[in-house]
Order: sequence, then structure tokens, then C-alpha cells
Amino acid sequence: MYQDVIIAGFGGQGVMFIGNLLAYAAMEQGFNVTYMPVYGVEMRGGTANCTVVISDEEVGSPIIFYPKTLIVMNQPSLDKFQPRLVPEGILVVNSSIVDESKVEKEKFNAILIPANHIADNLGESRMANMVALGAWLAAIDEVKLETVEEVVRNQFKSKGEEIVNKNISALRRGYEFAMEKAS
Amino acid sequence: MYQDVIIAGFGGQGVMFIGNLLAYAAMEQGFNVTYMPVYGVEMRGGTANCTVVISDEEVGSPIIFYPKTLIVMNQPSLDKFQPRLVPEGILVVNSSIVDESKVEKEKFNAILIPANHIADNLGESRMANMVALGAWLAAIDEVKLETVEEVVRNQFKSKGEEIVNKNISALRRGYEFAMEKAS
Amino acid sequence: MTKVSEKQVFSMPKCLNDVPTHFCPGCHHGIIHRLVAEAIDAFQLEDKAICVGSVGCSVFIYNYIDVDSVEAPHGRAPAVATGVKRARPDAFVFAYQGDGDLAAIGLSEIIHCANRGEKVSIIFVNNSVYGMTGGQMAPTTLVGQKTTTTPYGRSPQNEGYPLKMAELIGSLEGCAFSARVAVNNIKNIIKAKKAIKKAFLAQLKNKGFGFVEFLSACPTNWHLTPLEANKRVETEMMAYFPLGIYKDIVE
Amino acid sequence: MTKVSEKQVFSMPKCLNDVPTHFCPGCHHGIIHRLVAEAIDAFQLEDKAICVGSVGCSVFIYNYIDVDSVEAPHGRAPAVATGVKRARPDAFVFAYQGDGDLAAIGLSEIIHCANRGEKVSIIFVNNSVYGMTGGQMAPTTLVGQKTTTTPYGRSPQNEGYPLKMAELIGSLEGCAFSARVAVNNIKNIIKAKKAIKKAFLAQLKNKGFGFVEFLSACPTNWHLTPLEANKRVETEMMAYFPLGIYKDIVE
Amino acid sequence: MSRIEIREDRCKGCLLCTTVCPEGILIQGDKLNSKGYKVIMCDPAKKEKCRGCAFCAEICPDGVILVFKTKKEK
Amino acid sequence: MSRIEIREDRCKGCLLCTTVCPEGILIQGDKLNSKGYKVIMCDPAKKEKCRGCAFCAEICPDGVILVFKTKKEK
Amino acid sequence: MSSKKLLVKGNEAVAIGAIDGGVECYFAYPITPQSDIPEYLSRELVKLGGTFLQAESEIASINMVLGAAAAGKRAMTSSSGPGISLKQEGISYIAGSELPAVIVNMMRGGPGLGGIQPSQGDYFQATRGGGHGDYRTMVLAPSTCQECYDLTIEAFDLAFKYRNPVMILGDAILGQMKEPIVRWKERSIDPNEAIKWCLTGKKGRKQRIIKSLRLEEGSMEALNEKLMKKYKDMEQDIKWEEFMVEDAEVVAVAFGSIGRIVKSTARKLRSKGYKVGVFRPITLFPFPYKQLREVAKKGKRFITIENNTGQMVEDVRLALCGICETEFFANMPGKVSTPEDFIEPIENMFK
Amino acid sequence: MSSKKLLVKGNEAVAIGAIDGGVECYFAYPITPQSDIPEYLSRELVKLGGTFLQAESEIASINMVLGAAAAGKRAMTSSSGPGISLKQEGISYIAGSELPAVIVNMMRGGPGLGGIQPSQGDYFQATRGGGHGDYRTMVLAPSTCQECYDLTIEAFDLAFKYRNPVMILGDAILGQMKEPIVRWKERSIDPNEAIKWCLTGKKGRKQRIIKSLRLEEGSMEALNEKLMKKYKDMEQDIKWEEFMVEDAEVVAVAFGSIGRIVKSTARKLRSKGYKVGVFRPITLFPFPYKQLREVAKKGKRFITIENNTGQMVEDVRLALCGICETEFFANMPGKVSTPEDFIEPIENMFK
Ligand SMILES: Cc1ncc(C[n+]2csc(CCOP(=O)(O)OP(=O)(O)O)c2C)c(N)n1
Ligand SMILES: Cc1ncc(C[n+]2csc(CCOP(=O)(O)OP(=O)(O)O)c2C)c(N)n1
Ligand code: SF4
Ligand code: SF4
Ligand code: SF4
Ligand code: SF4
Repeated sequence: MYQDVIIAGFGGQGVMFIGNLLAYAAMEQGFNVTYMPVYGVEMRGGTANCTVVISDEEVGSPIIFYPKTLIVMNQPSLDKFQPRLVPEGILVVNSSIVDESKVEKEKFNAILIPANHIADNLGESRMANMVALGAWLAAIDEVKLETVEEVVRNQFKSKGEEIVNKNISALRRGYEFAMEKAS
Repeated sequence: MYQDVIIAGFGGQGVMFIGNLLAYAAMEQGFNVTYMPVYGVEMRGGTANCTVVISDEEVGSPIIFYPKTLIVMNQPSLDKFQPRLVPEGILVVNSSIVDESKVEKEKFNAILIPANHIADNLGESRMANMVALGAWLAAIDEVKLETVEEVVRNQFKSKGEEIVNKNISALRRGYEFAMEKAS
Repeated sequence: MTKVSEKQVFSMPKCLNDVPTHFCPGCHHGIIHRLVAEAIDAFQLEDKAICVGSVGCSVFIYNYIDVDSVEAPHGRAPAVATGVKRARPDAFVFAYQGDGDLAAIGLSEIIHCANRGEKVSIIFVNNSVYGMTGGQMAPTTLVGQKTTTTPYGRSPQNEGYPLKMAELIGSLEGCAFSARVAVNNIKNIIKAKKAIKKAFLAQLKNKGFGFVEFLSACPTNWHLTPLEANKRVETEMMAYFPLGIYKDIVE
Repeated sequence: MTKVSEKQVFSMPKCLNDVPTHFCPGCHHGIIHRLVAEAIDAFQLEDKAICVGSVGCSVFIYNYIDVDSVEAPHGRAPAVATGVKRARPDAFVFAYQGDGDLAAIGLSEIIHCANRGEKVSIIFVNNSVYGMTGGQMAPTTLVGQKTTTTPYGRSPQNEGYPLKMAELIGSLEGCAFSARVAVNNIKNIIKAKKAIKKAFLAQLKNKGFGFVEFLSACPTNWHLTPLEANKRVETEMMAYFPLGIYKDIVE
Repeated sequence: MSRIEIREDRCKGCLLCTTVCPEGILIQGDKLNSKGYKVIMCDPAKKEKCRGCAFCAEICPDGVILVFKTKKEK
Repeated sequence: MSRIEIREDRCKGCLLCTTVCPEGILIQGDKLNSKGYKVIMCDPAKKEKCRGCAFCAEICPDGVILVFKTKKEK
Repeated sequence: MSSKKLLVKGNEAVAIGAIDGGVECYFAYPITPQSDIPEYLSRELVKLGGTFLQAESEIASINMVLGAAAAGKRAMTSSSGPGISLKQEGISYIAGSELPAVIVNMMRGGPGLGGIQPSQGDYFQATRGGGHGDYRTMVLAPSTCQECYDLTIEAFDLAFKYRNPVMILGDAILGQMKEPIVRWKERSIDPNEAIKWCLTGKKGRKQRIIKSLRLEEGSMEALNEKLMKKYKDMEQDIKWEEFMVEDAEVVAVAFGSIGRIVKSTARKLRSKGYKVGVFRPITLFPFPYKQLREVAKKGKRFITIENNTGQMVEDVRLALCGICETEFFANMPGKVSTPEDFIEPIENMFK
Repeated sequence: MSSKKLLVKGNEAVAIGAIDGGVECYFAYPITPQSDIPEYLSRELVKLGGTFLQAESEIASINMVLGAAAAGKRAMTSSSGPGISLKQEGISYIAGSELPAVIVNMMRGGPGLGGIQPSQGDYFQATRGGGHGDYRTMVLAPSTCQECYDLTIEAFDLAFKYRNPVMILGDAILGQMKEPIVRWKERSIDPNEAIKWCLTGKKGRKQRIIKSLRLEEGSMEALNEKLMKKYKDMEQDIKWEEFMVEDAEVVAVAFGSIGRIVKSTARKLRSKGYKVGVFRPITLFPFPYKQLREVAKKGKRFITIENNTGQMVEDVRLALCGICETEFFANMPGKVSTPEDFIEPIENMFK
């Protein structure tokens, strides 16, 4: 088993956060995993991305040039990383703020999801990242939605039931959205 | 032509100074020369010694373990350097304050000169070093008394005629003392 | 509509590049950069100024202020400025430093530079925290303030007391001008402008070392909104770091 | 002769090794060493004292004062002392530094150590010159004073002003005691003894940082006889560096 | 009557300008700029009151605001 | 009557002690010690005047002087 | 669920390793990309009653370490690039005073201010002693978060074993990446490990002096002789990893994060049929000269890959000297390397 | 009488060389055994209208040099052992900012405070860049007072030629010994040598920025590539001396003051009938690898002699690699060496 993903967006979009969640979940499922963040030059609000590698063997490189899957939360990230995605790779795009016409749908397994809108509809505009992660989980087999949910529960325990539930709804909405599209 | 000398004594005895004079004189006579000072650990008033090497070839080492000649101004210097003097080497000893019985007269070409007393008699107790240098000059051929005198004249020019003359007398007295002894 | 003639009454200073900054929302560095640039314009120093940048959130100052610039190692801007000024006494030399830079690692350099009376001008931005490296304690962090390296709040028992640099520098003989200002409101901005000019004059008139300490907000590492951070400058910082002029022998 | 009973009224302190020193004739380091040793005896600190030596003419302090000792790099004694004290809070930690060591290269360390209020005691020997390295300018060299690196005399224009450390340290919040003393005559020696004890008490009572600056003669590098040098301490040094207590919150 | 020009792309939505405007003209809008910040705007109701004092511009850390004063022609 | 003991080998001839003796007992002698310093001595004429105040010892940088005070036995 | 695993950054792994390695005193000055270490310890070490102090500078912090080490404590500092340069004088003193200490360098890109990009540009500084004089620090180069943790614990033991500074040489990649680690079972550290030499106040015994001044005749020679012997002794603690070296035709030599990335490259190339192995030195000083030489004797071809302009390659050459040569692939500092970057240079070795 | 000769210390020769090399700004902090340099320049440079400033520390002084160099001036600092360690961060910045500067290290014994005894223990620090990152300083190692003078002049020219720091690596022996030197005829230095890059205030042109921060993508790689090329270019200025090498059976490799002492040993051994020669690298970086290799190809036996525990010997091994080996004679730091010390080890080579 081997899987990897680059998750990219603006600093404030929480890409690091979902990368972390994913890494935790993979670890809980007993895989070897690495999580590698890359910050931009700007103090805050710059671009950011992270790479998560999941494997049942020892993980060699935590850095991937040609990822198998990709989650892009904004336009510059699509421009930068799409060309490096492997053919047929999974490409989750936050279509709320990314120009759909730039997505090479024929080349990749693209999931266009209006993550910001879905999150806004849930009344939690900051949870677009969870929506996108949910969509990604729908497209791969290795990491289970349930594990991620459990990780969310653990991580947010101290912040109260409500926050936990909101995050889980966002995840699920993304997951369901992608499932529907795929079916 | 090759000649070398280690000059050793207390910090205040001016051994560095006569080493310097000698080096200047050798240079003025057109030789290659090196002068190498070694200070003791104590701030001031500790032991000190210097090595002067004179040659018509390029001088390799400025440091000599087995010197050909030696000027010792105090007891510790005799103890330290006498064992390293080459057989038949020239050994100028300030017998005013060095224990004569420790001088290995049979092994070396020893010149015992009461440098402090001679200097005191000249009314310049601090010039024992010049007296000793004078004696040494009497024992070797390479550097001329006259050259050293000229160097003294140049060096002390600014300090006035009297100082120049005193130093030169001290030098000469040492030279004459050694000449007399030798003859 | 009747014809009216319009005059631009606020524009960005000439020597400030008209580009977006990399600073966080509400960060005072942006205001302070502009005030420095205005003073350069005011004295027409653009062509003879040499800026010594330092390491901290202001590290890109040379991308904003369009003058010859050299980058100093963390804390060493006063030494670099000394080197530049001694090499080119006719240049106008100023440095811009944060509180980690100036009051922690670079304390010796700033004091000796001031004490030597170097004819340089120092802009010192005190935001009571290390901004660039992620909010660690600075020598100016207030007692009780939580930072990433004082998670339980700065305690005088363990970390000692916030250093008052404007006072310390002002007490040195070589210093011609030292003041502490803020930019949290218009009144203080006006005073700050005057202080920068005075510090520059100390150099231009060859009187000695000029120093201006700015109390500055770092909303990001204070974990406050820009408005709250702006308010904290007044409520908490000024209480410990009084604004004022601590030395002035310029005129 | 009638029988009389004799009592030794002056002997060397117990913790001072009874050996010749390496100092030049008339150097005050020897007196100051003894006074420090007397205070260690007085408070019975011999068994719990850890001495932090520094680099300068006093580098051999551990050969004289018979307590556990560690040698700090030039200027860093306050940082080393901090490390020792933090590691062993029950130990009595003191450092002994010259003016090159403390006020030039080590200025940052001494100020931060004092400002943190480290419970350590610092003996600072100000002889207005670098002794060990052959008489170069120190930060405390007086204006006009000739040294091997200010052959034309220290000029405020080029080298700035002598730093007044006792005042500077005394102005810091973490400092519990700061004084400037001298040992040029008996009156001053008595005051100096008191000051050392106060500085030690600051540590022993856990009040904070203790600091004593000694004006000290360096006949060799002042190119004066010991008697002239001793006199210069009074005539020239005290004029610029006033004796006195600059901070005292020990009691 | 004076006016300000808001260079929206520069605005980081810090709201410092709102604290100094003597007429309270400036308010936070709903619009996100390309960096994702909610940009400042003039309250349409109060817009006309601008005195051209430039206080907002003076305190803006990001050079967002340019200020123009209108002189009536004689 | 008190007295001092001079450890001549230690003396560096700096003469600081001479500046503090209230009776002017201490003077420079002619004797050189093994390090070549002219050592201090008590003026034989004034020796008796020693008060045992230990000022000389207090100022001596080199621990040369030990001081003894004599109490007459009752 | 493997509840014992922790998902942590390499920096945090170092900090946790320090705690499990018995660190008692930590002094440092912030610098990216290692500030997680002080941040973690400011929370956790304090809870355990240890000393955490943010020093005013790197120089102060290394000298505080010197003081605490002289007092016999397990003391540590951490920094990166410019900060490590500033510590060089202090490191030389600590080595010269024969004191134990752990120093972490999470390398960043240089020279100068450079940046926080990945780099292995401090190899020479770490292994040759960037300070003055003939001292060396033992250098341990982890390549996983688990190793960050393990080697930090071992660093303390080794520092006390040899009374010498030990450096952990990580880098920006390793410091920032997260990976699961498993903590060791609790072990006891001899509370008297320093009792024979440390400063405590001299009660009941003679004065102790910890110093590096060597002025008495012969003493500096003696110290240096002793240090040389010590460095020879350290060879018993040499560590390295051989990855698919046995049947390899080409062996890539790489350390730290590049070592693990090259392992990925090797896997990729193996799947293409190329017999590639990786030799990864874990102790960089002492360097596994003999071990590498043994491999060379089996008749392999070598390529050295570093994230710098060529530093460890000198050690590789010194190891192979007389047997064979090594190619060198200079992967420039600042480059965020991926396994793909090394395919071509290694493939070329088969042509 | 040869009135043009001056009898001066090596330190003074460096100072006079600095003046004749056009030094405009000198900043330093006193340390034995090199304080004669600041002492000389405090008298003489000031007379010539140059800047002499005793800085508050070594760190301040190297950064003052950085500032003056950025302003386009011929700037210099000097120190020894511990002081040079403290300058490492600054040197890395100067190299990273591509600025010219001359740095003198009159080595003393280490590690730590060590002492002012002779030592060549800073060879690695000088040649491998004791600071962080992949920079190098050019390193010139004089062995006579005349060379102290000559090489200091050349150091300034080379620093500006390459816009890189150049280090003069002397030692306690060389700094203190006196020897006659002859000054060069006056030569003119191009007053505009820095005009294309230095900071003057930007009048009439675009802003210039001198920095070493490299955050833009690819810029750190580009800088390092450029530096590597620069260091390659420096090979055109490699200097070395061959002394009676032609017919020698055994060649001793030694630099600096040890180089000249070994020459005396060679003379002594020649007089005993042993065919001994000396290869003396003068540029230590770049090291005369090729030149030494050429000698090796003629079939000699080698012994490397240093006043340290073995540093240059690595460069000698790298040079000889594949041709032959070198013996190493470790002459411990602190030892005041004489020609006699090396007779036995060299004689043994003939057995
Ligand atoms: C020698 C060295 N140590 C540490 C750092 C890391 N560093 C960069 S900026 C900085 C402090 C920034 O704080 P401050 O000076 O207060 O400026 P701010 O970012 O708050 O404006 C530190 C510690 C460095 N670059 N160099
Ligand atoms: C890093 C470093 N720089 C410089 C020196 C050289 N040095 C030794 S002591 C000293 C100054 C001594 O002066 P001071 O501290 O005033 O003490 P004093 O000798 O006058 O008692 C210097 C510069 C050193 N040992 N280490
Ligand atoms: S981190 Fe703080 S100081 Fe730095 S740019 Fe952001 S707000 Fe300003
Ligand atoms: S040089 Fe000065 S400070 Fe040093 S021992 Fe001599 S008199 Fe004392
Ligand atoms: S102060 Fe400037 S950046 Fe902040 S909200 Fe107002 S216009 Fe926008
Ligand atoms: S003070 Fe001491 S050293 Fe000086 S002359 Fe008197 S006894 Fe001798």
C-alpha cells in the first residue's frame, strides 16, 4: 500500500490542519506516515502546502514531486501543482474560488467541489478545508472516513460537542458530495 | 655563515632588547636574520628569552633547540638552556647573580661576566644586558661591535647623547672584559 | 456636477515602493516604514541614504524603501551601520531593528554604537515579541505576557524584566536623541514623525547618535485582532513603556 | 623583656592560597582577590561557592581562591554563572571580571544577567585598560588617556565615552545591589569590604543580582609607578567614576 | 467635500482606519479581495462627510487609502 | 607595642604600604629578593611605633605583611 | 490502534528525546526551523522541574550550557545555521574543558542569512569543528523522527561517556516533518554520573577547576593527545545503515533527510531493475570509514549525494582512497529534494 | 647597508602590508598574539586618513567590516583562535553577500582559551568555512615576515577580484618573530574598483541591495552555484613552494611557520645524505591538489607535518588519492617546534 497527497492553499485556509488530521488517521490505521509542511515567504496569509505520504512500508521521502493525489484550495495552488500530478491522479479542487476551466479534467480524476459554498451553507465558512478532505476521502480507499471522524473527535474533545459535530458534518458533506458525483 | 644565540633572563633584564639590537646589527651587515621572543606566563617580571638566528642563506627555523651560543642573565635560564647548548658552544653567563658552580666550564666555551656589577660600576645598573651582549660579541666573529654601536646610536638618537654613550660604554666594557679573559 | 479642482492630500512617500507588503493585517511595521520613508523624502535623503536592514519581520525593508541597502546579521545592524558610516561619512545611514534584534542578541552592539556617538539613526520597533520566528519572548515582553516560549506568562523570577531601551540609550553620553513613540492613533503618529526627524537631524547636524523606539502592535503573535492589538499598545504597553523624549541635544 | 602575649591581627583569609601572585607590582587585583576571599570566609561560603573566572589578568583566580571554579570565555562569565546557578541553585556563585571582559565583549551578557535578576554576585575590576593583552583601550578608558590602541589619546569623536557600569547596572530592575568602590586607601578598602558583603547578601538572601565595581590601578599599562598609579585612581578615575552605592534593595 | 480612494487589493481588513475617521465613514464590507481579506468600504450614507483629513490614510499600514481634497473653484 | 612580619620573597616593592602606615614605619630597603624586587623594610628607628593597625597589610596586594598585636599580660 | 505512537515533528521528537534522555537544563535562542524545540521544552521541561531559559543570544546560551555542564547537569542547546556559527567559540571551550553537552543544529540554507530552506551545508562545520583548535564534536545525523528521538537520548549518554559535546545534525526537512514515534521505556540515569568531576562546592574534598587554559609547559600538548585518544575511542560508537547494499552494483552514500529520500530513489530504481543500494552514515564524526571501505572492497561503484556543494564527499573519498572513486551529485542548498531528483544521476552510473 | 630593509614582527609586516595593500578601514578587537596589528594601525593608518576603530568585540568588528565592504572600501580585521570563532557568522554573511574583506588569523593554541603557544589548529576552520553554509574563504598561509607583508597586499587584490573574504592564516610564531622585509614600490589601486556594485547612496542609478537572504525560489541554489564556480576560478591563483623537491625521495608537506622549520630539517638531513624535499602549500584554499599530485606522480614518499592533530593531512590524502599514501607526524599544538623535532620522523621514512 502506498498513497500520497499534496494539499495546497492560502495560509488561512487550514490546509496544514487537514494534512495533520489525515496523517493522524493513517497512523491510527496502522500505516507508516509522514507529514511535511511548506510555508511561503509571507508572514501570515501567504501560500502554504503540505504533503502526506502513507505506506505500509517504511516511508522514504516525505517530499513528493509527482504526487498521486492533490487537494487544491485556491488558484495559485492549481497552477503550481496540477502540472506535477501523475496521469489519472486524483485532483480535488475547491471550485468555489478556483477557475474550473483551468482544471484538466480529461487528464485527471478531477473532483470539483464548491467547498466554500458547502461550508457556508453549513454556517461555517472556515470549514471548507474539511469539506475538501471529505471529498478526497471518498476518492481513495486507504484511509477511512470513520477514522478521520474519530481523530476529529479526539482533537476537538476539549472544544466541545458542537465544534466536533460541525467539523464532522463538513467532512461528511464533502464525502457525500464526491460520492454522488462519482456515482 | 650561520650563527644563532638564545638570550634568556628575567622579564625586566632587557634580554629582548639586546636580542633586537643584535638582529638589527646582523641585518645591517647584510645577513638574513630572525629574532624570536618567548614570554613567560607571568604578566610582567616573569622569565623571558629570545632566539636570534643569523645566516647568509635563507633562515629556516627561527626557533632553535640546540643553540650554538647562549647568553644567560639569571639562574633559571642557566638551568633551562645550558643542557641544550651544543658542545664547545659559547656560553655567556651573568655571574653577578648566577651560581658559577653550576656552569659546566669544561664542556662549553664559558664566559663568566659579572654583568650587573660592571653595569653598577658604570652607574647604570639596568645596563647589565648591554654588558653581556658586549661579551658575546667578543666571542663571535660574525657581528661586529661597531655595527651594534651604530645601531645603538640610531635607536637612541632621540633619547640624547648621554644615553647613547652610556649604552655604548656598557657594550664596550663587556666586550673588553671578555677579550681580556680570553687572552 | 459643478467643476471642482481636486488635490491629492495624501499620497505614499516618493521613496516608498508602491507595492503590497508582506506584513500581517494590522501590523504597525507598515505604518512605521511609511513614516521613515516620509522623513527621507522630507530631508531629500533618497540619493545619499544607506539603509541597514536587520533580521525580523522587517527583513524586506529594502523591497519597500527604495534606497541603497545592506542586510546585517541578526542584532548586528548598529555595527554594520558603523562600518558603513565610517567608510562613507557623507552618506546618511540608518538602521531598522526589532526588539529581539536590538535588545536581545544585539544589545551590546546598540549600546556601544550609541555610546560611541556614531552619527547614525536607529529606528527600533518594540512589539514585545519575536514576530518573524513565531511569537517567542522578547526582552521587551511584558510581565505575565504569554508567548510561545513563556507559555505560562513571562515571570520576573525566571526571565527578568522588560528592558526599557529608550531610557537606557538616552542615558549614554554619545546619544544625541532618544525618544519613545507610538503609531496607535493620529496624535501619536504626529509625534512619531517629529521624533524621526529629530533623530535624523542628530545625524545630519553631526550631533551624535539618534534613536527612536516605536511601540508597535503584532496582532498575530499577541493572538488579538488588529483592533484589540492596537488598543493593547495604549493600555498595556504604554503603562510600562512611557512615551516621551529621553534625550535631546540636537538643537 | 617582660612576657607579653601576642595575637595575630592580620592574616591572609583561609580560602586564599598562600602563594605568590603573578600580578605586577602595585596591581590592585591582588588586594581585590583578598577582599573577595575575606567575604567568602566571613559568610563561610568556601564549601558551597563556585567561582566563575574570566579572561584577563585575573584569569588565574582559581589558583588563588580555593573554591570550585570554572573558566568562562572572554566576556561570558555572567552567562556561565547563570548556567551554574540555574543548575545548582544552592551553590553560591560569583564571577570576577575585568573591564574589557565585562564592559566591551561581555556587555550584553552582564546586562541581561543583571536584568534577569540572576542570584549571582559579580566583582568587576575597572582599571581603564586591557591589562592582560598589553594595554589596549578599554570601554572605561578615560577621555584623553593614551593606550596602545589610542596612541593619540582616547577621543570621544572616534571612540566615544567611558562607560559607567555601576550606574548602568544599578538602573536595571533585576539588580539588587550595585556599587562602585576603590582600594586605593584604607578608608576605601573598608567601604569596599562592606560592598562585597552586600553584593553577596543579595544572593544569599535571594534578592537578586549583586554587583561591585572596583576602580583599580594598572601601573604597568598606565606607565606609572605603583604609587603614581595608586594616586591616579583618586585624582583621575574617581573624578569620572564617582564612588558610591547605585542600587541597594538588599535589606 | 473630499473623497478617498480605496485600493482594495491592498486592504487587509485590519480596520485601523475605522478607529480614526472623525466622521465614521469607513466600515468593513463583505467583499473579499484576491488575498481573501474582507476589504474596507465607505459607508454610502456617510461618504459625503469626508473632510479630507487623511487620518485613515495616516494610520493604514498598507497604503490602501489615497485622499483627495476638493476645492470649489472660485 | 606591636609588630609586623615581612615575607620578603613576596614583596614586589610597590610601596603602597608606605602610603598608609600612620607612623611611617615602612621604607624601601636596598635588598633585592629572588625575583629582583627591592623589598620593603621597617625603619629601624621607628619600628617600635607600630600600632598593629594592619593598614599596611590591608593595602598590600601581595600578602607580604602579617601583623601581630601585643597585649601586655596583666 | 497503536495508542503508543505519537505523531510529532522532528523538532518535537528531539525535544521529547531530550526529556527522555534526562535533560536537566536547556538554554537556547529562537531560530527557524528549530523553534519547536524551545517551544516544546518551555512547556514540558518546566513541568518536570527542569530548567528552561531563553537566553538573550546564542552565545549566552552555549555559555549557560557550559556552566550547567560544569555543574554536572545534562545540559543542551539547539539552534540552526547562523546561531550555530555564533556558538563555535563556546563549543570549542566546552570540548577544551572536557564537558558533556548536547547541541542540536537543524540546518537551514546558507551561507549568511540564507533562508529556512533545506540544506546540509553545515557538514564541515559540524564534523571538523567550526571553532578554533583541534577539538571535534561527536555528530549524529538522524533521518527519521524516530531517530531524532532515539539519537537525542543517546547523545546525552555519549556526551557523558566521553565528556565531550555531541551534536545532533538535522535539517529543515527533518525538523518540520511529522512522523509517528514510539517512546522508550523509562530508564534510569545514574544520578551520580558526574560526581567524580563536576562542581558542587568543594565540601569534603579538594577544589576542582574546570578550564581550558593550558599554559603550563606541556599541558596543551597533553590535552590534545588526550582528545585525540578520546576521538579514537569514539569509533566504538560508530553507527551507519546499509540499505540493499548486499547485491548492489551502485551504492549511493547519503545522510540525514537526503539519506531517506535517496532510499526512495533506490526503491524506484530497483523496480526498474537497477541494483542500487544506500549507505547512510549515522555518526558523521566519527565517520564510518572502515565500514564504508568494507563495502567498497566488495567491488561497488559509488555516488555521494548531499544537499550541499560537496562536503561529506571528502570523507567518502578518504574512506575509499586507493580502492575506488566516488561520483558526486551536488544537490544545491535551498532545493527541496524529491526522490525523482536523484534518478538520473544514479541511472547514469549504470551507463 | 641595505637601508630599505625593515626589521619587523610578522604582525607588523601584516599591518604594513595592509597599508601598502590600500586598506581604508580596519576594525578589530585585541587578542594575543596579534595585537601588534591593531597597535601598529592605530598609529599609522590614522595618519594616512584611514579608519581605525577598536570594536567592542570580534562580532562587532567583523560586522563593521561587512558594512565598510558594502560601502566599497578595502576593509580588514584581525584576530586569533577564539576571536576568529566568534567571527564565523559574520564571515559566512560576507561570503554570502559576495563582499571582499581581509581577515587575519594569527593562530594560537586551542581548543578553548588554550593559550598563546604556537598551533596550526585552525586549518579546518579556515579552509572548510567554520561558519554555516557552503561558502569558502580564500586562505593564504605565509611562512616568513616578507610573505606576511606580500600576501596581505595580495589578499586585498584577491578579495576584490573574487568579491570574497580572504584569510591570512599565520600563527603565534610568525606573528611574534622579527625578520627583515622589503616594501613594494608604490602601486596604484583603482579607486573605482567597487564602483559597479558598492553602496554609495543611489544617486543617478537604481537602488542596490547587498544581502544574503535568499528566499525567492531558486535563488539560494543560484547563489551556491555561483559560489562554486567562483571557488573553481580561484584555482588560477593557487600558490605553493617546492623546496629541493626535484631529486627528493621523501617529500615533507608542511605549511606556514612549520613549513619553514621543516625546511631547516630538510637542510640538516640533506647534509646527512638524505634526499629530502619540502612541498609548502601557500594557498590552503584552494589547495594545490594538482600541483602536489604532479609531484607524487614522480614517485616520491610523503610525510605531512603540522602543528596540530592532523588537519591538512586530509587535503594531502585527497591530493595523493590513488597514487600513494602520506605519513603524518602530529606535532601537538602548544609545542614550540624546532627543526630537530622532525629529524626522526623523516629519517624513519628512509628505513
Ligand atoms: C543569529 C541568529 N539567531 C536567530 C535568528 C532567528 N531570528 C530571526 S528574526 C528573530 C527575532 C525577530 O524578532 P524581532 O527582532 O523582535 O523583530 P520582529 O520580527 O518582531 O519585527 C530571530 C530570533 C537569526 N536569523 N539569526
Ligand atoms: C574572544 C576573545 N577575545 C579576545 C581575547 C583576548 N583578551 C584576553 S583578556 C582581554 C582583555 C583584558 O582586559 P580586562 O578585561 O580589562 O582585564 P585586565 O586584564 O585589565 O584585568 C582580551 C581582549 C580572548 N581571550 N578571547
Ligand atoms: S508577525 Fe507580528 S510583527 Fe510580524 S508582520 Fe505579523 S503582525 Fe507584524
Ligand atoms: S597588567 Fe595591569 S592589571 Fe594586569 S597584573 Fe599588571 S598591573 Fe595588574
Ligand atoms: S487600515 Fe488599511 S488595511 Fe486596514 S482596513 Fe483600513 S484600509 Fe484596510
Ligand atoms: S605593599 Fe606589599 S608588595 Fe608593596 S612594597 Fe609594601 S609589602 Fe611590598
